[in-house]
Amino acid sequence: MKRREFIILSGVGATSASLLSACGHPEEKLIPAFIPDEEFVPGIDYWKASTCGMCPAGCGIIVRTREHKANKIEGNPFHPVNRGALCARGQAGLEVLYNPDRIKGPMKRVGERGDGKWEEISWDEGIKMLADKLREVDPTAYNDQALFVTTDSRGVTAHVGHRLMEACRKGAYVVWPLFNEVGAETSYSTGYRSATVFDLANSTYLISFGARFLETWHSPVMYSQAYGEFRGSSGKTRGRFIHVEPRMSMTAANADEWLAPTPGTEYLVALGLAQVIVRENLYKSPASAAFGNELGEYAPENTAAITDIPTEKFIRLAREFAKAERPLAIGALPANAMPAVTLLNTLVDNLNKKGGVLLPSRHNEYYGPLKMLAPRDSFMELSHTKFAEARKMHAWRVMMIHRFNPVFATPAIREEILTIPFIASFSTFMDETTELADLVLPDHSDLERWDLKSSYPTSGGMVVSVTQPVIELQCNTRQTADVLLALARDLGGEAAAALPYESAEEIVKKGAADFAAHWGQPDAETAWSELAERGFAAAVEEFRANTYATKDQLNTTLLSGLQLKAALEEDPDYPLTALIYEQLWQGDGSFANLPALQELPDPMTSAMWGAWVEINPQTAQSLGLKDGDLVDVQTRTGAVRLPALLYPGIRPNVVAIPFGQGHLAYGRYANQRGANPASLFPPSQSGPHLESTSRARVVKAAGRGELTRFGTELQEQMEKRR
Amino acid sequence: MTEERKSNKPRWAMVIDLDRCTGCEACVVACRVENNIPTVGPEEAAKGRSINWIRIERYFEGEFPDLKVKFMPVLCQHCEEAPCEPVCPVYATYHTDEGLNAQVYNRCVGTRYCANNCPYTVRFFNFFDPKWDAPLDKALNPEVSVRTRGVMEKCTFCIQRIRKGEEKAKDEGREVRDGDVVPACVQTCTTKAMYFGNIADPESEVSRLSKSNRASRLLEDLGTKPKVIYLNKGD
Amino acid sequence: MKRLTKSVVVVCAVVVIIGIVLLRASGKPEAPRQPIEFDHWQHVTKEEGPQLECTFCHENVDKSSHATIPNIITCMGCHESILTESGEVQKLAAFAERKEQPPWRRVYWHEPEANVFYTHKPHIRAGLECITCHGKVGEMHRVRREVDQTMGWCIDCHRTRSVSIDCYVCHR
Amino acid sequence: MADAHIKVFDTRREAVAALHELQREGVPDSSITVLSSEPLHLETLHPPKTRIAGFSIAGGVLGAALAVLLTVLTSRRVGLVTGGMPIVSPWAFGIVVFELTALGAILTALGRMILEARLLRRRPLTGQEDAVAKGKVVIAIERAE
Amino acid sequence: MLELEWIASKHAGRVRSQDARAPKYTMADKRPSDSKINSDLLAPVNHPGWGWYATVVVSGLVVLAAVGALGYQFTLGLGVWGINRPVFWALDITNFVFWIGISHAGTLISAILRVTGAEWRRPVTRCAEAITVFALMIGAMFPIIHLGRPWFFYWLVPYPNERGLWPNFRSPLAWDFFAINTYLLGSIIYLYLPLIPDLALLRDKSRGALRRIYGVFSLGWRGTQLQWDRLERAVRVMAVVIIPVAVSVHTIVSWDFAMTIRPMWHSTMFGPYFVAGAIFSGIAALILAMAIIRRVFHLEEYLRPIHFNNLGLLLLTMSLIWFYFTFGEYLTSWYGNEPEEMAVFNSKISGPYAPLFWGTVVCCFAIPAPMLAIKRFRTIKGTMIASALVVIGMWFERFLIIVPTLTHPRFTFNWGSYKPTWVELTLTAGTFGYFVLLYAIFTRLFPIIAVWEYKEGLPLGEHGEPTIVGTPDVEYESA
Repeated sequence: MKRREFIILSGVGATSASLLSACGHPEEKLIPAFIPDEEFVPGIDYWKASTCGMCPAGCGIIVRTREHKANKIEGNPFHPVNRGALCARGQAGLEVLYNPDRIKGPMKRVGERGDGKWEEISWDEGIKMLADKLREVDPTAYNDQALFVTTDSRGVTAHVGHRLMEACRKGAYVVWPLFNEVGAETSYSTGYRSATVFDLANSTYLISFGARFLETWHSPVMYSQAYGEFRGSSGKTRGRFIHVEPRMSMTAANADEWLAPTPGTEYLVALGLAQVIVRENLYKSPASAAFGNELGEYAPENTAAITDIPTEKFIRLAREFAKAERPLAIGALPANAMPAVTLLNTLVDNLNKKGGVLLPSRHNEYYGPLKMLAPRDSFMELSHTKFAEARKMHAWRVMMIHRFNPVFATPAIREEILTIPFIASFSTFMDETTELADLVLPDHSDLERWDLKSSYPTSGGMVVSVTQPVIELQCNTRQTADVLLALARDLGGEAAAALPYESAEEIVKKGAADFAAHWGQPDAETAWSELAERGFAAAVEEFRANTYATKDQLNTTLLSGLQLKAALEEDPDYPLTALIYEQLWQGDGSFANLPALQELPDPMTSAMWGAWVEINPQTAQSLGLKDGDLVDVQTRTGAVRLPALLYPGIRPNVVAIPFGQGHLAYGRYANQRGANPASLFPPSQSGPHLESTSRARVVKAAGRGELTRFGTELQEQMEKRR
Repeated sequence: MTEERKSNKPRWAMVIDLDRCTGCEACVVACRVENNIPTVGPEEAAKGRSINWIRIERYFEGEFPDLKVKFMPVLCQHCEEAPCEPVCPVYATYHTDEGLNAQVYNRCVGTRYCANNCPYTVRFFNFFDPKWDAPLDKALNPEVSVRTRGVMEKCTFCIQRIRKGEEKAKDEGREVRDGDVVPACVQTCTTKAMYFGNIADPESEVSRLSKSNRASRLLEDLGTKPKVIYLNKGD
Repeated sequence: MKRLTKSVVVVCAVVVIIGIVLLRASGKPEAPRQPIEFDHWQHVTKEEGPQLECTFCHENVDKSSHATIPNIITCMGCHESILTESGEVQKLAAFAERKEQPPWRRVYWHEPEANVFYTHKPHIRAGLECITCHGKVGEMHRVRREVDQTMGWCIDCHRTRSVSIDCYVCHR
Repeated sequence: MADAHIKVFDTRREAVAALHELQREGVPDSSITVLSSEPLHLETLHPPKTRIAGFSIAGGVLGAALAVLLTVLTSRRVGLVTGGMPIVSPWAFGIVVFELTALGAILTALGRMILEARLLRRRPLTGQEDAVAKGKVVIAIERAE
Repeated sequence: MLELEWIASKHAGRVRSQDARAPKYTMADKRPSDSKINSDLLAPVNHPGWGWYATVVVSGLVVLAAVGALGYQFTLGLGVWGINRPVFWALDITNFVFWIGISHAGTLISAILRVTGAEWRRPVTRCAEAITVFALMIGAMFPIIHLGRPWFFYWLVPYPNERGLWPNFRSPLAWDFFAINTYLLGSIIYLYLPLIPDLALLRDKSRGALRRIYGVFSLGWRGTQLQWDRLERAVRVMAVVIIPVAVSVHTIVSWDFAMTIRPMWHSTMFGPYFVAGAIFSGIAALILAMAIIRRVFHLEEYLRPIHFNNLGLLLLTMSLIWFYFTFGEYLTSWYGNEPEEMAVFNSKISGPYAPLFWGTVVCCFAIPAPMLAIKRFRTIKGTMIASALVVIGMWFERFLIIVPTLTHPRFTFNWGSYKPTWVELTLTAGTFGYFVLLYAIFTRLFPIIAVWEYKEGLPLGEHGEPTIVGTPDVEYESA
């Protein structure tokens, strides 16, 4: 079968001189991965363009293969998002493909849920099984009975998934937002899922409110490159960068000035700055004058005590910001706090200006009739509280989980999930949720599958990137979209009608054709071959005008729902504040099974192979803690036991825990490593969500924890400094 | 002793702009993947035996809240007067005509003397045989040796990529020019903070940058003449 | 007396050690038995034969690091029609039928622990004859390793042709 | 030594006395052999001049020469690539030269001593070893016929 | 008879002058009978006693354990040691330096004593030279053991090979190779030469196969005055040559460190510093060995307080010199106050290594120096205690020279720490076991006190009458 397939595929795509020179390897041809045997030359590298699936940013990659083995991933030098660069996560992509703990084929549960007894089954069997369960869904029932949960709101899966769920009545297509998606819709978003672009590269003064754009925010590689230019590109003055965050993240570490307010009061800092700007008439947009009153209460004099940022600092920064040539404010704050950031940008009037905030127009239209990007209304967004509530009203009978691991993200809802009679998992790995599944239909890895997605838009325009197989299948897996199509065929009726495709590949090609047509490239064939070979297609963006023209609008949309308060009310038993944060290296925990990332020293702490609690040396001293001591971090919701890590880059009386470790499954590299801080927080907060904060206390536990560092213990260095 | 050196050969050098480096460590992983660097696992890592040919050194200055951080990517500096070279009793580490500080794995007997004499601590030792859980070994780069136990290893400036670049130049019948050779770390750098090229060629980007007033080298006073040039933070 | 026996023992030990060393050196089979008795002589030298160039079959020698053993498709290109009745060719056909490559056995290679990264390309560019390193394969019936490709052998050639003997030329 | 006359003395004193007596009687030193279990340091019986010291110096010189050959010449001859770094460095090589010089001196001294002391020669022992071992002194006189 | 009397009396004067030469260190004025000396000094060889067997068994077991550990290490790799990055050297090199240091006991000391003609050396020299050879053998093992790929150790040897490769004589390790081998060879010869007459003695006192073997090694020694003369000359030449070699060996060992550019290694005075330390520890080891031998083999009459007293004084001197060097070394680091140096310095003075450091100072100076300075404590027991302390102290001193520097590279980010594993500890124990074992075997095969040298130092005391053997006619001739 493979050989034949090779030959068919080899027709697709031609070699490209341009990309050749880019790779800088003369004898290497950039061609589709599957080389027909008569063309295949051992000892020669073949490069294949695709898209990185390690985060939603959608960077373009080229994969080096030789003798039918992929041995390196590099950034696609022509891809507008990453222009050849690639982050640590993307570089480790091969360890997903070749991970020893991948699920080798479809399986069904034998024995009790979660006791890990499985029986290998055929694909037809598996699909049949799931189809039957879906048939059981009772159309007359009052509400949803089937549920398709994914983190993937775009691309083929979304397209097929939500259509299928629509078709089989009473089905819901659910997107569970990842860290990375959070804050993607700032309060600018106007109905469609259109992410805002921030023109970092050209701005000269940047204030970031907890937006870790160098690590995890939106499109880290794109913004990293922008940061590079922001710092010093020829003919531009070195930009100044202020970062506001209670814990010094890597992004904060690169700031010229780091402000560490009380956790949860970042927006007050923003408003304080705004107030100063208004009262000193430093604003640029005429409409801003009348803010005086609304902002009055947020005057730094009032907020300084809460935010713990000295007033004069407010005033200084406000002036610098307002007087800067091209100021820009970005933020990753809870939705109700984001307006504060927006306000700053509005005051300095940088909307759709060079080095300002760029609002792309509604680009879901670009997809033409295919609607590759599932429109917002066609699926519901679910967070952890919502899930619990929804569970109460919906009698869900079938749950399908794809590329998401809610049981790890929110251990608290494990029971809720267990009440669902039938769970089918499409996971590539045996994660905590899949362990509870009744049926496992493993998906391809990103280097084996077909997809067409919009990457995170760039200041240049929006980009559609193609994901295509770079290598033969490693296991007996099947792309979820294909499974769903098969499912539709099996169900027949509406479902079949709604999804008249053979395969994901076909959808991708059709989507590409539509996209091309939309941008005046009628010849689908050439359009596709270009796309397949370059790995992406770019569309020039036209940015729309400022949505916030008048003061009233601002008034209503922005300042409503803000009130002056500290983030968390005092709690005598729990004097400290605990917060969790996402690392670039562990993500939402789905990279904990990649040894390369496990052994990658965290740049701030240089710790690896585990989790830890970051404590300010002063706080540690007052608690009598030494670096590496085992401590219990307790909140009203739960407790975790981790080694303490004395970290000078965090507010006193605040402790921070990286998210992503503490798996209870998920393969040899991730399992039983560190602890999962999610349990510290009520379901409403925890999991891959905006960094949660909670009142906490730290109790010294017996013994010393396993705190492995690549670099020297910070303590020694601090001693040296003294 | 340098006057004996052949002039026509390139002198490979690297420039790292500390103002752009964010410490994102993409280079570290890129290097690991490109050069078949094994992950030693938690137990060995805890013993301080993990291998990173390039690493991000992080230094704190000051105390909360006025805390400053300095990131410094450190790899083999490929010193012109490398302290590690003369101490090797078997010429396993030596200077090539291209000014690279070579480490020949199958000549190395593992005295570890070179590592002790390296002021930058960029040399790594294989305490055990490396192992990759199948099928992770499929991702090994066929252009790079897998080092056995008992030998030293370190950054090679991606010698395999240098050779490829030179091959390309030969094929096109010309001298190697800027951009022909791009080590994995430089290729992936997310902020374009790293540059690589022939410092003997006055037109090359690296020699241009190496003349910048921000340019400095690590432990210059030791007289090791490193060929990795750092551009200090500007403002 | 005692000394005599002692010396005898020593001599024996030395002999054994040398023997082991030699055995390890010649660990590779001289002329491995191939799945199909392919006869180079017939293809290359024989007057009434096709008298093929080496590169006719080993086509990638100037592109790749490997000279590459020809794909069975190449073989069948001719043997679809030629000498179809010969037993060996029928073996070949059988392989082709099963869409398999014959499991040819290598005659020249470096052990991985030698860390050698040999590429044919530059040597072809330098205008080396195949026979310099592989012997008169064309005159052999079953290919036999004639040249003992030790490191010394490589280095001598590099020295005489004043090619760099930098370790990094071959080892990485 | 059929025609040797052998006397065994209990004490050195007697032996010494007897020896002098013999010398007085004009028995040539060359025909007198005095065996003892310890050096007697006889002022009268002078052994011929030794050249051990001289030889060991010569040996040292030889060792040095060899060392220079070994280090400098071979290193040049093998000519490994060092990218212009020195392959021969006098200071460092001097150390090797020094060691081999000493080695040469030691070995030649040993050899010369064995030679001059007429060791390693298959020759019938006088049969008085036990006496010597007991600490007695044996004086043997070879008849000068 | 009368004649002989007459001859004797006639030459009495000269004989008396020879008497005058007799030193006072040996056992008093009265000379014991040769048979007594022989039986005393050959006692260990003939009937060692149960203590000897016990020692052999115990030390043998320790050695076996070490061999096991070694096999484990060779099969799995150096990872079984505690070494890591940046501490690439630890106990392996510590033991190397320590044992090479111990090896300076014999050859150097006995050579110096010989050259200076110190009469009291006589019962001491062989103990010392034996120590040298064995300590050296043990020390020289480590450069091989500690290799990542020990089976390729011969690549350090310059031998023409097919690969056209050659060792790098610029490397201090290559210097080590030459220095240690020279010293080892020299020491063995230097031990062997004075052994020849005793071998002959053993030959004559033993029967059968043993006699033949001793015969072979005694090179047909007869004891002619010519042979005595040549032997003593050769030994003197050796002594002169071996002294600079011995000095060079430990200097080069120190250069393994001094040639690097590591803080607190890169020191010009490391050469003399190490040599002093070596002699220091060597003497201590010698005193210990002598004391034990004395007790075990009942050689009280031969190894007398005076020897321990003199060696004790030497030890005192070396202790002072060692302290002087150490002080100078650390003072310069401290005064220079370079951050990199201070990092290492502090870690020793006040940091994690402080206990070891101060322990070392106490063991090598604070206790021994005053103890040895006071005559009342310079007894056998006293010197023994001091020596034991010194040996321990010097081992830790070696450790302290190596590890703290390695744990503190120039960039603080790379600072490390070191904890030995059971393998390293077993190997270390093994070296001591091996030393004891070798030494015990040596005492079983050869007289540990040079019989002839001892006798040479005795006064020509008078006793017994001459018994005339041989053909009577000769008798009448001379009559």
